[in-house]
Amino acid sequence: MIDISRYDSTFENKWCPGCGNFGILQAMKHALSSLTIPPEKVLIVSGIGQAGKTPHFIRCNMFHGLHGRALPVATGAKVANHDLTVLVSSGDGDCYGEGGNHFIHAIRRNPNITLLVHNNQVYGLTKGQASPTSSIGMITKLQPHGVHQTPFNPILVALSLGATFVARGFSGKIQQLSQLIQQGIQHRGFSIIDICQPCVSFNSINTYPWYQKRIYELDEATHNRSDLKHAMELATEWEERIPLGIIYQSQRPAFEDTIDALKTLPLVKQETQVDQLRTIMNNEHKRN
Amino acid sequence: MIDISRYDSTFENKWCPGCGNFGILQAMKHALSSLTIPPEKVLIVSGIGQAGKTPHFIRCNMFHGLHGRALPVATGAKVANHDLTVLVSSGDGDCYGEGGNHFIHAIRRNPNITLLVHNNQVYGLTKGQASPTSSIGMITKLQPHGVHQTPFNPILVALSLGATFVARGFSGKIQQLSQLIQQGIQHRGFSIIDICQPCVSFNSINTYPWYQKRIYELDEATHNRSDLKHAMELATEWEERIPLGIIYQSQRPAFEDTIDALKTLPLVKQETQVDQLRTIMNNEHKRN
Amino acid sequence: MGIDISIQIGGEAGQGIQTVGQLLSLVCQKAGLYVFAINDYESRVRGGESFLQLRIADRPIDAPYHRLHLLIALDRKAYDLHKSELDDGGLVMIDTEIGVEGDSVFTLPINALAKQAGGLITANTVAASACIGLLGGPLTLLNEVLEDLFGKKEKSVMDKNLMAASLGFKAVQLAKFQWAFSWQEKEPKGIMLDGAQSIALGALASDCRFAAFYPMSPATAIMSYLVSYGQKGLPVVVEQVEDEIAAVNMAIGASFAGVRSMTATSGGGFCLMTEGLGLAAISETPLVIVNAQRPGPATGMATRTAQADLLFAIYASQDEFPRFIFAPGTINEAYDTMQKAFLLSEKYQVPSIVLVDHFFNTSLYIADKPFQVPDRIERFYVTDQEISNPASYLRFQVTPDGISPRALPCNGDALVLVTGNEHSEDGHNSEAIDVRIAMADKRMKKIAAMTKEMKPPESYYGDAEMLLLGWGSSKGAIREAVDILRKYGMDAGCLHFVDIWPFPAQIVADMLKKKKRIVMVEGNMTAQLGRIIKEQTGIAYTHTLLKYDGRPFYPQKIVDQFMQ
Amino acid sequence: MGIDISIQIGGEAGQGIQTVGQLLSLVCQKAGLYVFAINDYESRVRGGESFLQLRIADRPIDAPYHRLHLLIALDRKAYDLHKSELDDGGLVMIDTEIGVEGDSVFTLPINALAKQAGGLITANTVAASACIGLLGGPLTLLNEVLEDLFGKKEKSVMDKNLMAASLGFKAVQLAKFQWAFSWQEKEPKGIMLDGAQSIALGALASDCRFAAFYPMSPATAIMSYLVSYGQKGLPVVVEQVEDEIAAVNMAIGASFAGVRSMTATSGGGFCLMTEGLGLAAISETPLVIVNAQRPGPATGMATRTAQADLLFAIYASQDEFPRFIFAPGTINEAYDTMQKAFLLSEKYQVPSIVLVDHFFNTSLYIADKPFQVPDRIERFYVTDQEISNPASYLRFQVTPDGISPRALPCNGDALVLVTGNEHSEDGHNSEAIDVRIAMADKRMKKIAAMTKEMKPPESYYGDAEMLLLGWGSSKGAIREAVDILRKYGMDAGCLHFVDIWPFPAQIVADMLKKKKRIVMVEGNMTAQLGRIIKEQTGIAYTHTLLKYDGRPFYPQKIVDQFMQ
Ligand SMILES: Cc1ncc(C[n+]2csc(CCOP(=O)(O)OP(=O)(O)O)c2C)c(N)n1
Ligand SMILES: Cc1ncc(C[n+]2csc(CCOP(=O)(O)OP(=O)(O)O)c2C)c(N)n1
Ligand code: SF4
Ligand code: SF4
Ligand SMILES: [Mg+2]
Ligand SMILES: [Mg+2]
Repeated sequence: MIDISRYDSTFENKWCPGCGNFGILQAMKHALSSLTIPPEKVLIVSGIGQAGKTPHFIRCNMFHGLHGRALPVATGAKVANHDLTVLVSSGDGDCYGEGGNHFIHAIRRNPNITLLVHNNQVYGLTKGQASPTSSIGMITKLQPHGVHQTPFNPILVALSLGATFVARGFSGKIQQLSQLIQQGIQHRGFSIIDICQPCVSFNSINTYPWYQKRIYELDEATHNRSDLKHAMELATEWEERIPLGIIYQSQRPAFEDTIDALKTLPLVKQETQVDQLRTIMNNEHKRN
Repeated sequence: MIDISRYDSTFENKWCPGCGNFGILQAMKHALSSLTIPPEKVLIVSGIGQAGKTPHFIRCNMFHGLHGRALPVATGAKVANHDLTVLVSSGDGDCYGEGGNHFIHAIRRNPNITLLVHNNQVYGLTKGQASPTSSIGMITKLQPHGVHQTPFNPILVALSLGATFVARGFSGKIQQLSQLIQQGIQHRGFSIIDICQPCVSFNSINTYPWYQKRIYELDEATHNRSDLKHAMELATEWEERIPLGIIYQSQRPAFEDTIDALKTLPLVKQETQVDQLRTIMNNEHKRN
Repeated sequence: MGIDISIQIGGEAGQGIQTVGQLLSLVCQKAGLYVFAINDYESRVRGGESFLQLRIADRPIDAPYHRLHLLIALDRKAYDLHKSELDDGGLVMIDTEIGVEGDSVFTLPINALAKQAGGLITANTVAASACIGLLGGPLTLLNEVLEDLFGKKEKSVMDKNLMAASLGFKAVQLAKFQWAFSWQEKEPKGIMLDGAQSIALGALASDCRFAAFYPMSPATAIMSYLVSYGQKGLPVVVEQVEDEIAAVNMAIGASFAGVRSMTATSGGGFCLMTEGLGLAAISETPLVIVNAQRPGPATGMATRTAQADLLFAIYASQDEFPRFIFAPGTINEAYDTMQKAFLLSEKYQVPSIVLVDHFFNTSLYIADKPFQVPDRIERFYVTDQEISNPASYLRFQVTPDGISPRALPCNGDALVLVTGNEHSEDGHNSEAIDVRIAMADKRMKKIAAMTKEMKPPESYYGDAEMLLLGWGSSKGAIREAVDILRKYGMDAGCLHFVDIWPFPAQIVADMLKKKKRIVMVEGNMTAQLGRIIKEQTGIAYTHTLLKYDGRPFYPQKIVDQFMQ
Repeated sequence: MGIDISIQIGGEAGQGIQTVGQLLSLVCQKAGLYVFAINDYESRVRGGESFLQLRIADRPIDAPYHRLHLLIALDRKAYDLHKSELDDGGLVMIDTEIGVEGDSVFTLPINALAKQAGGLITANTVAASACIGLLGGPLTLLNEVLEDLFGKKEKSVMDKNLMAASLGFKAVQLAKFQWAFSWQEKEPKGIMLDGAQSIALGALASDCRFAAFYPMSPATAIMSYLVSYGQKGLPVVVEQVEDEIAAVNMAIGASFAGVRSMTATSGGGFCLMTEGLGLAAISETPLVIVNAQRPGPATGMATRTAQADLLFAIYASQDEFPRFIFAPGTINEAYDTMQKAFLLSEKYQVPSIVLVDHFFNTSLYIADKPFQVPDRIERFYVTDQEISNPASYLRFQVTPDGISPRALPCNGDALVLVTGNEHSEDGHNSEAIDVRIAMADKRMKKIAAMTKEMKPPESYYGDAEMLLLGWGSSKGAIREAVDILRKYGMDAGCLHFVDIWPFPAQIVADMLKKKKRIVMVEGNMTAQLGRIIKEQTGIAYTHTLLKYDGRPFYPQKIVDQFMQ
């Protein structure tokens, strides 16, 4: 356990008072401190959005990149140095909208990264447009007739793509969320934590009380995490009940584990193979 | 029934002899002729790849656009003129790789378009790299250790996104494929037909015999298309048995049906609202 | 010198800056004054420091003022941050509760008066009314504005606001403000809009029927206006899509099928559209892209302004093709330019890019000309009747001017074949040498006629020996700087570019010949327009006056820099 | 005049063009001759018309020849298409079965001989061997090459091929070929590689450890080589990803974490990377992007060549930032340039873009210098020991030269904070005016030192009164054109640019002063380099010699156009 204040950033927090993001931030700090991963071993990668600002507010290494593109950056960093604990802070627009393609393929690739999606079902930073997870009928300035598109179900989609760790948290349940983040970090492979996060400024549907009425925690004792079919059923719960916890977990080689060159030291720590390079160049001479 | 030769293109076909694409082409012509949709009412949109060349080889309107971007083009064209029957010819790389994000969101948007994915589980035109649907272990020049990523399961992903018409065809079963295309066109909403298509030049795993051994047709009489759970089970069949047919179908408003401005004539046929525009400009004066 | 007063309202995001600004500007507009306002805020939703600077004058103004005559500080921070910007004799109006004192501080129990009027919510009305009072304005006009805004709501709302207005007004009766002036009853000078709105209205007046977008500041507001005007019975569909790549391709699809289409974005989104730009070009599909610039690189500063994407816009996308690039400087120009962009894009079957910026989109202007709607929209496509043999229609027929008659799909017997690959006249892919050359030549051939469509830069004292050159949103500031310089006795003038590409090289060369000083005034670090001029005309600018701090140009600051 | 022979093998894709070409070029290389080959094929997998043109000479050559001395027609179509390109006295070698007759036709029962040797599969060996025979070459060398290629396979394979070689050789014993020459035993002049390979080797010699890519012609081959060399025990990871956006961002992520990283693509893919390019720039993360150009716009011609993305590369991405742009002209230059691109990208913490093209990537060259591997790779980051106080490490510290000491994450106590937004020295977002100006200035300040790193254009008879100017892959053709022009008695020379951006303006201006004719020889329609020179130096080119048909430059054709 590391003193949690070591993760405190001195940078001014810019979220709205009451925003669900504060709970997520707290859970992240708690999880890292519980796992005793010091700030310098952690890299938080994010895209653009309110969620994307997260790494400014927690003291770790940070790469705050482009809107929608956190996952490729995170994957590249992890390949280069797998000693890093890599977390990704993304928004529902960032991860399922602009970054949808990377979400799909990161799941297929299964890098050893933990993805936290701050899912407030709205575009927060750009002031309230519908996001891929907005409910049908949600009215915004840009969607005055209400949203018509079927909401993106990240849990179900992740399962359908063969994700190895799929969980849901709630920013109002910091303790449980911290547990999920810890288990996500410990999972060898890509861990996805979709987090219900009330946006007090732009989402008047999915509010704290709305969630409080619906959420329930999966019983760790009875819930069989490796049952994909059941997980898919749980994934469809939403309007009435919202399950929290690790919905599904399985094992297959993480991306880094499939790469020969990473079997020993992290890529960044390996020696330059000058002799090997010379051999290659000379062989080219001989081959010819 | 329109004479099928009316769909014949005089442009030289550039596919390899024996390519599965020929069967798909034949099925498309057959389907259009059976539904008596004349060439001038049809628009075929495609991306880049061998599949993307399809509209050159069938006499209809054609928009052969960018790699991965056929679906947005098709959606735009359909919104502009919903009198057009819009088909999309795409490849597995085109649709699930480069174009993955559009695939996801087209499903959510549900435009009245029929998508044919020529799924040869390889990048054909660029000469044999792995595609998102390549089997684990498939060896290529660029994947000499074999593919490690979990193959993209288009049927399951489509179902998890709320797709309203999900089918699988086989380019070797032209008659059935034509039926699927016809039903896809008649379906009001986004119809997805993933087509098993042998690539004789670059895919030595998923060959005609490989498919022949595994495919079976869903029994139209007994298969309940509206059973999503069952559909999801069918979607996971692959290595042993591969179901062909309409795996799932449901109804919700098509994209165009949710738009007030499209209730009457196609957008392109409507009059310019000069008076209305003047009123708006004058109101601005008054409002101020 | 007439009336020229700058009033700044500063405070946290969410404190009511906009409301005070709106009340004041509407009153002034009603009084027949010119108003101009800029909005300054951080990329966050709550908190931070924002301000609105309202400038009021009796002559057209399109630029902010570098000093403040009145600062309405809604919190202490606003006072601390901006007090140094006060002009001699300027006042700070601030709530007594905040406890600031000083010579130029005018305290007022704003919140207390608001409570008296019926609730804290009316504090903005108190502040606005006090401000009108200080300016010597009539309370009646404010009451009218309140009536316009709240007339349709519950009566109590209206009553409280009227009460607040009256209390605020009375509270300053004895106060003295050096810039108070006598208000005359005049007609409004024109409608009051922000830049984004003028772009949206221009698009609608072009009969734009489809817009696809992905939200991005400062472009989203354009789409927001399109959506709300679209509700008023217009045949226009606006769709928010998954990313900018979808946006540009969807717009191309709709345009291909025959409706005028557009998208709007900012830098990063424009990057993602560059491949689509090339697709529009080779498929010769009309397309209008609005790039609302903000500082970069990458995400840069999301709520700040810049003019640094000009060269990128000119050269974006692989290989070469003709395109139009416009950069309007006022809302009337923007309204007209959008129509020109749509018209020419369709006439020449090339993409049009309209460059605006954060400053332009978010500033409030008075339109000095009414927004006219044409009786008829000229369209540029052919029907079967106009094609000699629809069965053998060639979408990319080689013609003397490079423009091929464009048929629409599903509009007759002619089949329309289009590809993003190089192609022969019939639209099928072709890699043949002669075909490639013919098609490349055909596309580039359009440039000659396109160049003739380009309006020369607008000259203001263009005969002067020293010229300031600018483009886009800095127009108002540069012209005003010229006025000041001339008052100082300098022989200065300016040229302002709206129609930038294809570059009207000959005309510009003539206008620049034998100038003593050519000063590029641009919102970037490398004088992008200056570099184009050099490359296109061989004439080198002599000085630069560049700004890349994310903030707009101020006339007097241009002058001061110029004098150095 | 020495040896200079062009041999073209034409036929359908899949007919063995590559094999014949490979056998011939290996034999010639072994004989100490220079060889150069271009590959011409359609964007399809089977069928269509392809050819390989092999040029053999006794002096270095890096360009194809405009006429054919020997045409090996593998089918009738190849004969019909190319017979007109035969030089006076040139021969067509064609299978008797095809039934073509004529003066310059030399028929040979290729397939029959192959069957005799043991199977149709040896037809390519028959053809190659006959060709060697016609050229007066020794059969022994071909046998050696066959041994190199098939020595490790079943003995029967080898035997059949040796037999085929002998049959083919005998069959032409009596034939006369005007360009036959006497072969001397010499050492190979150097290794034989295609352009893509030299790029890959250059990357590896730079200790590039991560490459992410999405397949796109003609860039894929680079990745293909990286993958196969990577297998040989190098610490390099090459990942095929979902799209080009992922590719560039993944490379940035890996580079941020400390390994040298790259990606390679072509036009459309480069478009999709432009946003990432800006991210690398503002986050000051080293990054190498290879853009292997092909004709556009959009998909254009996937298997053809062009040099039309130069201006796009210079101005790609919103706002302004320094970048390096290189365009090597030979494989030795490419090998060296990749190392320079990596080194400077890391040294200055700016992106490097390397422009090659289809012609370069797919052509076969002889390297005239060996590929040296440095003893040590110079790296440019700091560790805790070198930072005075790691706890307060500032990633974007403002320094006199604009380069901030770069620490790596997870490499000590220093935390590394990076963002694609504008930021203060500590890496946190900032929108403050002074911070913005300081950071923008800091980035741009690097340009001065970067410019000094730029090698001047290579001059070849640079004192001549007429200069041809080019960049990238046309180097060989232009130099050869100069040779021819000089033989014609003209005072011609050339300058070839590899290091293009930041533009070494002063040096170039000096080199171009008082030239009578400055002729831009470029693979585009608007003389992009010429326009840069004009903008940067004020010196205007006088003529252009532009090619945009998707095919490479031929020296004699440059000369012919020049003479007009
Ligand atoms: C390429 C690009 N497109 C658009 C934007 C504008 N943008 C910034 S944040 C954002 C969406 C934010 O929504 P979400 O990801 O849900 O995050 P939240 O703010 O809700 O946490 C958008 C569209 C951008 N920065 N870059
Ligand atoms: C932006 C972009 N990236 C890459 C390419 C190169 N490219 C052309 S086709 C293709 C993949 C083809 O695979 P698939 O979509 O499965 O179609 P197939 O050829 O197998 O039918 C690729 C990567 C391109 N044209 N554009
Ligand atoms: S806008 Fe919503 S998501 Fe963003 S900080 Fe405010 S409450 Fe949080
Ligand atoms: S490469 Fe494969 S997919 Fe392409 S045409 Fe040939 S067989 Fe068909
Ligand atoms: Mg969100
Ligand atoms: Mg494929």
